[in-house]
Amino acid sequence: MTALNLLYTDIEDDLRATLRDLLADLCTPAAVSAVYDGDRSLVAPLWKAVAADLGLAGLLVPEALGGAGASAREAAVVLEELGRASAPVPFLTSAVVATMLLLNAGDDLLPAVASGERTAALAIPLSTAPHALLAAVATDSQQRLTGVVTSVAGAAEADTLLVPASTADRIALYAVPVASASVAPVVSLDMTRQLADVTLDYAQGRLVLADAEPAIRAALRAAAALLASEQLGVSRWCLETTVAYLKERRQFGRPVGGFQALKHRLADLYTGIESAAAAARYAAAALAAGDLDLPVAASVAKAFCGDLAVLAAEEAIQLHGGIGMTWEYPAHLYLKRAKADQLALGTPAEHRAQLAELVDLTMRAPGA
Amino acid sequence: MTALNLLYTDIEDDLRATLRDLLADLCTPAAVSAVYDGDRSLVAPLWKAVAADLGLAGLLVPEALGGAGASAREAAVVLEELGRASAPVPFLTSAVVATMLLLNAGDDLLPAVASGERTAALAIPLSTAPHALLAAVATDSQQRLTGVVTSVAGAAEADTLLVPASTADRIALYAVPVASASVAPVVSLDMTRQLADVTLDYAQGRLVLADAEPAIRAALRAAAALLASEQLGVSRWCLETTVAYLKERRQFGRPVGGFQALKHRLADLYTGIESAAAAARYAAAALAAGDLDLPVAASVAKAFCGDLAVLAAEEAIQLHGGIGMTWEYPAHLYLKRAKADQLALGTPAEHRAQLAELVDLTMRAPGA
Amino acid sequence: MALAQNDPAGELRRHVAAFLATHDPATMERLSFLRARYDAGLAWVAFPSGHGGLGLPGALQPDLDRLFAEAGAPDNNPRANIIGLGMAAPTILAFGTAEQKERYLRPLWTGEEIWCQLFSEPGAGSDLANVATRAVRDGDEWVVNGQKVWTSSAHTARFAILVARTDPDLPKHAGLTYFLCDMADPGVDVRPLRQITGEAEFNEVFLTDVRIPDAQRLGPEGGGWKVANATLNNERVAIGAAAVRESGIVGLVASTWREHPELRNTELHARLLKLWVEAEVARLTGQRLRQKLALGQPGPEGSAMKLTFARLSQQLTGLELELLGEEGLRYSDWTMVQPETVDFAGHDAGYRYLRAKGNSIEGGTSEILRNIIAERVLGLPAEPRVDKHRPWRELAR
Amino acid sequence: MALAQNDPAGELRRHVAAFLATHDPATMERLSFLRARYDAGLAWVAFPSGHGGLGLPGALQPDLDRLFAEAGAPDNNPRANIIGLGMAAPTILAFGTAEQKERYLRPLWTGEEIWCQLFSEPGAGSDLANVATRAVRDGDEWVVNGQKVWTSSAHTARFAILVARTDPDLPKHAGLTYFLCDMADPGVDVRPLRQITGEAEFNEVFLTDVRIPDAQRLGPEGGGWKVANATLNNERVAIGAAAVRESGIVGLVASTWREHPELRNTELHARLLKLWVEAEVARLTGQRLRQKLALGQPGPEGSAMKLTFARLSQQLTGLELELLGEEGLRYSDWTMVQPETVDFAGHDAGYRYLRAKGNSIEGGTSEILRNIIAERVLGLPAEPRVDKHRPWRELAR
Repeated sequence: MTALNLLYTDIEDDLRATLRDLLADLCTPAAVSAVYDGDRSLVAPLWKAVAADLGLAGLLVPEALGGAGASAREAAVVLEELGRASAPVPFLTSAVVATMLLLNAGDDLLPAVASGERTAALAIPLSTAPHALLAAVATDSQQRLTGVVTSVAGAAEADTLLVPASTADRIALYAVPVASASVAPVVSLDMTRQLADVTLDYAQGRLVLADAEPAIRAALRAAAALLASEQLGVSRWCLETTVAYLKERRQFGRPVGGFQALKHRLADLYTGIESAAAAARYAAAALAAGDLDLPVAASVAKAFCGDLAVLAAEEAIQLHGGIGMTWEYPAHLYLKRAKADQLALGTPAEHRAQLAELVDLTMRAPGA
Repeated sequence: MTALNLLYTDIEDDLRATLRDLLADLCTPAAVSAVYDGDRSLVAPLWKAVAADLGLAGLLVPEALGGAGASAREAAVVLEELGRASAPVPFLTSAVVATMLLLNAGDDLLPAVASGERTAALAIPLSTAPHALLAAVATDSQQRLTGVVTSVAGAAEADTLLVPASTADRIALYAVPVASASVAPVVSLDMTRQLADVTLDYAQGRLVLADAEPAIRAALRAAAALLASEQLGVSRWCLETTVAYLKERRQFGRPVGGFQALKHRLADLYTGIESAAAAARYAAAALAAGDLDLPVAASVAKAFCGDLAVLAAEEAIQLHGGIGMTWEYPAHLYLKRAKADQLALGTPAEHRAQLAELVDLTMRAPGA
Repeated sequence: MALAQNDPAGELRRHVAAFLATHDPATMERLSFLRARYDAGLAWVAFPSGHGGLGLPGALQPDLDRLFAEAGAPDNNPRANIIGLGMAAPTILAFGTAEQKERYLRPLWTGEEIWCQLFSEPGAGSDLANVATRAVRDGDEWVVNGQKVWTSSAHTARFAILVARTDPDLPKHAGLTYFLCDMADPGVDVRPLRQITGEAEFNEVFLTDVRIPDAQRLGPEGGGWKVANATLNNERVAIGAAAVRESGIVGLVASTWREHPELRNTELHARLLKLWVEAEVARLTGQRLRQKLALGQPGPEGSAMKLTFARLSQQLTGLELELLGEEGLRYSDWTMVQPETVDFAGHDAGYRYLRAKGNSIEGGTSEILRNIIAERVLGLPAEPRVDKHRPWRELAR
Repeated sequence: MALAQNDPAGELRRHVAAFLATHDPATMERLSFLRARYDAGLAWVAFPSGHGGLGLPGALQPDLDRLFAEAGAPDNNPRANIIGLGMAAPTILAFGTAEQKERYLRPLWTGEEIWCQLFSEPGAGSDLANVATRAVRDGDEWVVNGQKVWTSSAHTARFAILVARTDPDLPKHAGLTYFLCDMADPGVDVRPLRQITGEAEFNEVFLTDVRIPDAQRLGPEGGGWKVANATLNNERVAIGAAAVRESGIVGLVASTWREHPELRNTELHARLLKLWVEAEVARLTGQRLRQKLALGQPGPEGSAMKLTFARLSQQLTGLELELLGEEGLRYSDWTMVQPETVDFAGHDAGYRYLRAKGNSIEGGTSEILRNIIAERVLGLPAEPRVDKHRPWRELAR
């Protein structure tokens, strides 16, 4: 348990710097805010720049298969930066979840997804925890799929949907072109990861994995482990922005940041964020290393960082005062992202309940 | 729900003033602290002064039966003051719990207990919640009682024990002279309400109530409702003492009480104590009025005030700094009392679980 | 008459009965009825005779309103004029001239004239005394220039209570004056201020050469700080707690729990119960506060009440979203609209969560309220102040 | 040699093997063995040659200790000399003269001489720079008078690190000097200080005309504040986190949960899991901090670590009592004893609960640590200070 490196490597620092520069240029708060009013003109060019130009769509794909051959550690750094910029791109859904499934299946679609040419999404409600009951549509003998999957993230940006479907005794995974499905965007709490309801009506699927449940759970677990890094990025933006604002903002003739009650709350937030960094790094490192402790690491990170990011965003709003409540100032984007991230891929409460099973701290009597 | 008076009446204010004066004279922190080292010379004279001289042993007993004919509201004020002084007297166990049981039974022992001449205690673990499983000893056909009851409060000060004992299909209540029982004092977290283990070995009992369970539960519920007022008194001592200390204590050339982070914590504590006052007063008023809402009122008050008193005592220790950790300074007496009170008569967690049943917020599905 | 003095509730009942005997709400035109009710002293029970009241204890107001409601009488739509009724009216009563009270109080109470509040500025939030909006004397008038923010109802209001700086050479608290500002003045420019929920519940108000007659000054020149504080104290006391168990947000969350067994989880159960207890205790605390106020024991507990209310509304709405899970990820509508009133129950859980964030900022931040409790109630030393005695003009901003 | 430089762990292993080849722990007398180990540079791996070390990375210390433990070698009983090893030694190394290092470090490391710390005073707790203990020069000696408090191991210590005021006419931080004080001096009076648990883990130390040779001054006259801060920084870094999951208090509470199904309750379950997660994250945070330190990236995160440690130990012990219920109402023993070491696991839950209250006070209160983080890490403005530049003598106390 002790050998994993919890720091950032030089390569990871370089990746962060490159991505942060790009996001500072392209992903302005005003452009992000516009997606709430239905102006999604930011999304496609930004995703192209991230996925194809920087090559991050193929981060987790081996070089032999056209990818960058990096690990979950680098993907975590990408998510930190995407969280920090509240960037509305389908990296988690396509470059992590869908890519892991395609890798698992050795599917032919992989190179196109890895290059950023195509974008894929797993058709499952964003709220699904890795250990929860999996939603699956119905299938018939001709691999035609019928059913509704609500609140799917990444579907609106995808050209291929990976759809779990019930067969006789298991869950299979099918690829369905979006053109064969009805994808209805949903007004979402976090419009930077907008959801869609997917309806399939005898849609023709192509079998990707016949026994897909383990792979789907592994992909969701990886996503939960890495979402903790996005939550860390959100938290860092909130702390840094609030500290900077409070150094400038004056009330009662003094910088507000000099008032001790606020200083202590920011110190506590800093303490929480340093802790979140350790949890998120450990989850990413355990995922990258294929460590057996991953289920614990992922649930610990998702539970801790999920609550912490919400706290960070709530403190940012409160300590900004009125300005933090305005549409014009970007703090609201982070509150919405933090709260939605907390609910995504299993709430902290669900992950702690799962930890009770993993570490033998259940409510049940032993042997019950 | 709205008609009950949540303020203090003039009579209650007078009672408080009288008792506070007496406690200031007799119940010094040094004398209280000495009980932890086995010097209990304070206890008997203090109890005589409170019970007999001030007549508080008979507070809840009608005047016709030799008591003061007051209500639970006045008993609550007494407990506030006893909590505030961390006074080691068996008021709750004898003048509330045992007295209510004797009143219920119309027992001949009542006048002696009401006058303070005799002291009684219910032989049940102090930790027992009003709705919990009741401990009961065994009985034989000749009303001889056999069994052990652990962690009984008030037993060491009592001359009569009221002992729940199992009969064929119910729980009966017997009176047993302490001389017939073995009462072994226990080293307790709160030595100002020291516990004892009671062992009965074919002890001859006198039947007080044949079907005693409803009366025992009612007495425990009353005790829980009123213990909230003791917890309020503990909380108020903690806040007032800490505020006074921090106005005097200087560090960095300023009174420590001027540092904003501490001011905000004390403001939050004040807010909590004002809330606790409303909860405790409501529970006392509901008890006094025989209001049907008493079960909710008692559990709300015991849960809220129990946690609040612990917070108040913990903040008092922390904000005093090192001096709060010393044996010499009285703060430790209040931490021990607050923590023991939290565990007494059902923890906050147990009372909240009970509330879930009372207000239809259980984990179970409806109808399950 | 000794009997009447000892039985104000009975006296009130008799007054209402006598009024209703000659004014039938079923047949009278609404506004005529309301005006007559005001003139009969049955508007604000605690206001003096001649200004809509009878000088009876304020605790009787709920009785009064209930008697009229039971008679099927129209009300004055109080939710549309919260600032007017809760803040402007008591301040005008306390500080206004006879002419001002005569002119403003009746149409305010009947709802004919809506009021708003022009206090906060971008540079004067918690530090309200720092207002930079200038009012310069010009004959019998004042000429006002500046920018105000967080103004609810500015787009529907006929008048505003306004604090402006009349002497920048005095220390910050001393150079302020309080005015009654006509919102129809051509120099008043109201712009909606969109907030976190997508709505624009508040406005920014730009004041450009707005002219206010000196007769609309409330209180003395330079006395604005004292008058404004009276207004704010009314605001904080007005935030009462609910009288009925499980009213408000806790009831919404409890209903969700009861109606959706499939969403339950032991951790959320524990958190719900803890908050349920705290909400019930807050309800009791509000009742106790009202009992104190009815006995004329007003205290600064209103600040504590508001602190608790803000914390609970935030924690409960946050919990509700975690309970809802997938449904919590969805939102009703981000379209910008200008609502007339704040309505937590009429929106989805996401809206409630976001809107509740304002509860600890509007009407005095929780941080300011903690300062007030620490200093005024507990008597702890005030913060070191560098800005209290120097001319406002010289302060760094 | 390039190989050795790139493989310090290998180099260390070779040194240890060579030492053990000529020093058999099974046959050597304990003290002789420890002295030889020190002289071989195998005591503190990061200390320089000649002072018990080899100048290798400090991250190798656990390896070094493990190698000796595996060889069955006696250790230096570090728990009996925590102040000496953790605070006095690095400060003497950093600020001591060659003679001082030569005289003190070896017997300190071997445990022949125990050290204690005479910093805190009744009037100088968080505000350490406010110490009033006076040291007055008298020829080649200093004469010290004053009262110290919160001194652990004072009754077993041979020496103390001491901060005293040598010039009251200078501002408070400037008039302090740091000394190495002989606890055998007849003017040193050690009295046990009983605390909340009933024990006397600490002492009060009264200094009456204690004479300290100037050769035992550490650092320059008036330089005591800088030296003392170096000591305190060592203290805070020394409070590390556990390397193994569920070690420490969380493991005790988890065991109680597992072994007592009859005590379980959904609320306590939720709280236990939340704290379990936080304790696991604290463990990882400690690991990450050690990895940073090993790379020479020390930061003020030690303060954050200590904050978390104190909060968790308090919340977990409080929860444990609630879980235990009836058993939590009982206590082991209030008798005053003077323990040699702090041992949470060896006592009952009530003791742990009470003792943990000190975790947020000793070694820098949590409030002071938050100030440090806010000002030194986040760069927020310092508190307004009135006491920094005036002569100490003139300050109100």
